[in-house]
Amino acid sequence: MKDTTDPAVPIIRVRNLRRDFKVGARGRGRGVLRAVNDASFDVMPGETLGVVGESGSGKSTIGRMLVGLLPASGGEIELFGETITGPLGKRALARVRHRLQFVFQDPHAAMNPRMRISDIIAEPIDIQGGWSRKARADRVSELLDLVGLSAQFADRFPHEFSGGQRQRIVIARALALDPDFIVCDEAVAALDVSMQAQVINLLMDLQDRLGLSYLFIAHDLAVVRAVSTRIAVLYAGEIVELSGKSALYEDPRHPYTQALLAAIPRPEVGVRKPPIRGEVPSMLNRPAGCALCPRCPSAFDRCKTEAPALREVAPGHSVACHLYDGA
Amino acid sequence: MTDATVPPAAARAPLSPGAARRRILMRRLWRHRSFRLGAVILLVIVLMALAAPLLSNGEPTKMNLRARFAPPSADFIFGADNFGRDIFTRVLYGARISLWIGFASAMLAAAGGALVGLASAWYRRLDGVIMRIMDALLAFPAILLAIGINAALGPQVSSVIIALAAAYVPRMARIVRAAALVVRELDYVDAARVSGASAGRIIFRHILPNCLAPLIVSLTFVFAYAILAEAALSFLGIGPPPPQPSWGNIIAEGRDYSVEAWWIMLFPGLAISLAALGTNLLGDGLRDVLDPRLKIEA
Amino acid sequence: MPRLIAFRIAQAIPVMFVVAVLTFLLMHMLPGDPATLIAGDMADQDAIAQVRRDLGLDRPVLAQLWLWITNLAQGDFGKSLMLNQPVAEAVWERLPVTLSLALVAFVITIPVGIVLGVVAAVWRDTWVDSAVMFLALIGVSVPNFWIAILSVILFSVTLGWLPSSGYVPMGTDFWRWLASLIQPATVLALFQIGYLARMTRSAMLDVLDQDYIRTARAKGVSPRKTILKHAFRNTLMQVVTVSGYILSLLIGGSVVIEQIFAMPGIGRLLVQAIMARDYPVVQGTMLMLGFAFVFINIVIDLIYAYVDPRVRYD
Amino acid sequence: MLQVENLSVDFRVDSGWIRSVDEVSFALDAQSTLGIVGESGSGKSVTALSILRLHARRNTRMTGRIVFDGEDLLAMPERRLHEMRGRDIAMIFQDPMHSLNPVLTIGDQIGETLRIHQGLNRAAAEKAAAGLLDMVRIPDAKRRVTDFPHQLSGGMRQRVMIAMAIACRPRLLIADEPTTALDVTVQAQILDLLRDLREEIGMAVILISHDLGLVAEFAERVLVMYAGELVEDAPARNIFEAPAHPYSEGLLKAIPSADVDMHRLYAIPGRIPDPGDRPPGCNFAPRCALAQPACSATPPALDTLAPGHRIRCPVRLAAREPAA
Repeated sequence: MKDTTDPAVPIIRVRNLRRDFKVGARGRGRGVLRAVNDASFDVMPGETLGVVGESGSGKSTIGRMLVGLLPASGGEIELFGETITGPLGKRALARVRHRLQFVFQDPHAAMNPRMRISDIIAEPIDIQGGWSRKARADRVSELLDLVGLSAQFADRFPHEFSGGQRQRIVIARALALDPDFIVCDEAVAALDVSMQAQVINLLMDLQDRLGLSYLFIAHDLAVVRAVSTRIAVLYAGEIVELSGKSALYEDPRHPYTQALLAAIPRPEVGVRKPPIRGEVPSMLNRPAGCALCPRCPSAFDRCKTEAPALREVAPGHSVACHLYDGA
Repeated sequence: MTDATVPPAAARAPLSPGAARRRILMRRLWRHRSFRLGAVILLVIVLMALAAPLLSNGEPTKMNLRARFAPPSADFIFGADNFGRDIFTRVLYGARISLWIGFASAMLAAAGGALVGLASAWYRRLDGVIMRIMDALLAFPAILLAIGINAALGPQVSSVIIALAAAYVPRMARIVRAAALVVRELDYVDAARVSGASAGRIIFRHILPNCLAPLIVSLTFVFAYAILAEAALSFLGIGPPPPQPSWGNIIAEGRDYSVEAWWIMLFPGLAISLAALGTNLLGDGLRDVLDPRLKIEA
Repeated sequence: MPRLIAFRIAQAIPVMFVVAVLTFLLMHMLPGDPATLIAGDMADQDAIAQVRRDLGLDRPVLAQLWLWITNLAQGDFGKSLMLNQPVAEAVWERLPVTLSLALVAFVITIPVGIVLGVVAAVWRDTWVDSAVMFLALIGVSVPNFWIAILSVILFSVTLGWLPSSGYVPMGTDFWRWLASLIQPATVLALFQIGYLARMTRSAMLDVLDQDYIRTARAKGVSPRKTILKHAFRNTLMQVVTVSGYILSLLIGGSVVIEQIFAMPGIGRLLVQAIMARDYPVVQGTMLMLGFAFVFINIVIDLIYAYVDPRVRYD
Repeated sequence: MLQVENLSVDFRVDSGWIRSVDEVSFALDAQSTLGIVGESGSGKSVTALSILRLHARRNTRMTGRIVFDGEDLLAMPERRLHEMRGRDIAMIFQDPMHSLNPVLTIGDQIGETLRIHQGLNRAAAEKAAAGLLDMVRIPDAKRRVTDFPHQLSGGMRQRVMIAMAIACRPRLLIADEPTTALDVTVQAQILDLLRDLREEIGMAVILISHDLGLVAEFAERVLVMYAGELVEDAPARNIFEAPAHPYSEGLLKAIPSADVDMHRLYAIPGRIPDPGDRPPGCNFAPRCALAQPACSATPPALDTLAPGHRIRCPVRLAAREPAA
């Protein structure tokens, strides 16, 4: 199947993706929270699309919808040519499931504490079925080796490993069926700096060796810069800027992206710009205009009433902001 | 990439990891004072119940009119009752019935509660209906529900077991459901879902094994409650029918003579207390070691 | 708040319905034919058939269920066979006895249980903790009917301090009412005191482990005030949630205690009815008690919503 | 003003005692800022909590001296310590959600500090609380005093924690990972606020964080901790421009940057040793590129590299000696 992948055709196509959550305790008013609104993007073979945003930006929700952990409320997701949203989505997902995987944030919660490492890594194999014992055991050793762990760990239990080692095991499990696309949801956020670098390097090595594509979700802009080819910046459930890596960091257009970059603590001593004010609003009562408007230093009248659409301002660089409407 | 060193914790354990894990757990349990005391008490009671024919005269229902109301002595160490039956023998044989009822109803309640709780936690659509039914059952104090069910089924050992089990199913179900709701949100369940695992695999391989700690802890507490409840039911005359001895009905029979022949009711009462005490101690130890966050509730 | 009350009541209706159906089903699992029982040993076939028709037992189960529910909706809980009296009336007459007993026990349980639990938690791992927890353990391990008998032998028979049986209505004489209740209520409370003390201790230890306790210490709040103000209030929150369960256990336990102290309450009625196979009374009593607990739980929920700011505001 | 001398902290575990902080010494001048950096298990938070003796008394053993204004905090009777906590030394924590009491209003919680230390009555304390909320830039402060913690956002809660801490204008504020649970933009706001308040009140601040960039931006001096030990103590500028300890150096290189493209990150090999299983010599030796046989044999001492710059690395110390 892998051979059929055309480098110019996206393996993932997302169009107008939307996700609503019902919120509110029972016996009180219920509201609808739009966690993801009108998101559209592609992922090309072999690339890493970084998705950055603060808490509540909807970044994890997108990742979960892509692998079928959450149903979409609207819009379309196409994986390897199969549309997994809509009435026939379940069947379609079953056909491409072996080509998708997910790596979680918390390596402590990502493994069943009562299972051996070999059974954890081989779980996708066991679910798929049809493997001989020998083939299964060989594959487990091969996978452990691939992520830089000794094959003698196979019989151990998760609690015997450190955070960095656990994350390697989680990655090994994700690779079990030789997928083409992996969603990494804050995959290094829970790790210490020295472990974080090891795991990032591992992910990038694996990408080079196996031709993987990643959707790399993170809140840390520096980490995203290190791993991504292209980057989508999310704010309040919407993609506000989507561009190639260098353009985004060297020439950020959206006021929110600019604020995020300015907020990163840096050792340089000197006068800093005052940080952007306010916090991410509750998406329960989404304002009519641009979601950033109440916090935005450049907001003008139109921002209050009209939500900006994502449009291309330079080749491969799109921004959702009224400042660039003239351009 | 040179992370491939053997972790020190494992390096020190010469056994296979699974066995080592169990051994560590057992060692921690055994170091727990209450667990140790409770285990010893229960073990002694169970062994005595099993060895009843060897330790006593072996005839719990044999009457001996000459020995009526015999006080505790060398011949009758716990005394004799109004029919001259040996109380010691009756208490030992009563232990068999009382412990069996407690054990069987606790196990049944745990199994039923686990199934209901897991179903409720996994199939969210069923949750509302199941939990309303459980709420309705919980509306009755366990002893009342047991009385009602037992009244309906008639006075036999099996109906006491069913009645007590049914009375504790909703409580067990709530505990399992609460634990399962936490586990189902964990990443390893999502990992299994991403790989296309069936509901059965997720529930029985991932969720159930990780809900066992609260289940086992509440199982012990329910065992203690069930022993007490069985005694209360027997005392009210709706337990296992006489002349078969159970701890509760020995007390009930001795009640009329409680002032003159106090020994009839004193010793079975002590036996109940000791059995419940042992179980509760055991449960406290299990809770502290297996599931320290669990509140005492069952 | 009014919205919450309305919601909780609305939520209780299906539960009450299920309670009604359950009690109905319970009585339909009965071995033997109620009609034969009711008509008596001497009755001939015609008489039995007549009874069956009268009770509607010849109709399909669903029709009977419907009849049972519609009767209930009109406040008709059926008629007692042994007392020749409507069930609702029989229960109503005996309610004050059971309620008095359970409430006095409740009033004893709550403060004693909480204080013991807090004391044990504060002096954690000292001899105070061990002693209190040992007492609590005894409380949850000793059968209360057995303690009741021992207590009667000691306080009533030997010392003659308290009446050994009977119940004096509050209206007759408050002090004699209290004297008649103090022994049974205390015995009844023992188990719950042990339960509550154990529960309070673990809740308190849990709270003392929380970050906000560390915050309080960091700003110089004295240990006494940390416990009384910061820890105790949060512990109380958890205690409120089990208080309904405790009241329910107390009412359940009163069935047994009423037997021993010969108190004419609902529990005694229930046991008598079971012995006499007076099924309408068994059914009706169970049902009314079930409804009572649904009601208690609503009240507890509302109290909880009132004391916990996280629920009170939104 | 603050002098920590040979502070060691041990915790009781199943199998005995485990050393969490090992012979840490440092000093802090009035009105200065100090950062403590380290990965998890480095002992940085434990050190911070030791200053106010906030560990659970059972299962903890502390030795050494912590001298504040001439008094040893570790030897002080509890009662005297209560007077100092919140008045002279205040502390804020990582998780503002759980660090505030859920059942008390924020006005009550802030006012409590003033009621304890300045004897204000309830009404006056509440009023002062509103002023403090204003000071930490919470809009509409007067109305907010009656709110409960759950009604506030994460950033607002941390502001409340800060208001509580500065209520008595302490001379030292200890901030333990104060922004770790917050978003980047909110983190920047909180740091800004801390900086301004520090100047306004003239207090010294100890900032504990795993984020080197954050500490460097905020603090004048930085302590780097590894496996319970202090490995480097230097002015912030030195740590960034010329880190001397191999661990500090590796840590700095391992952090990805948002300002340049890197294809591969530098990764320190291996992992942090378990506290119960530390190597006999230098804790970092098994992971260190510079390690020599002597490093694994004897634990190195902390020594002066240059004025105001101490490191625990004999290799680097030896290399620099001729120059000095």
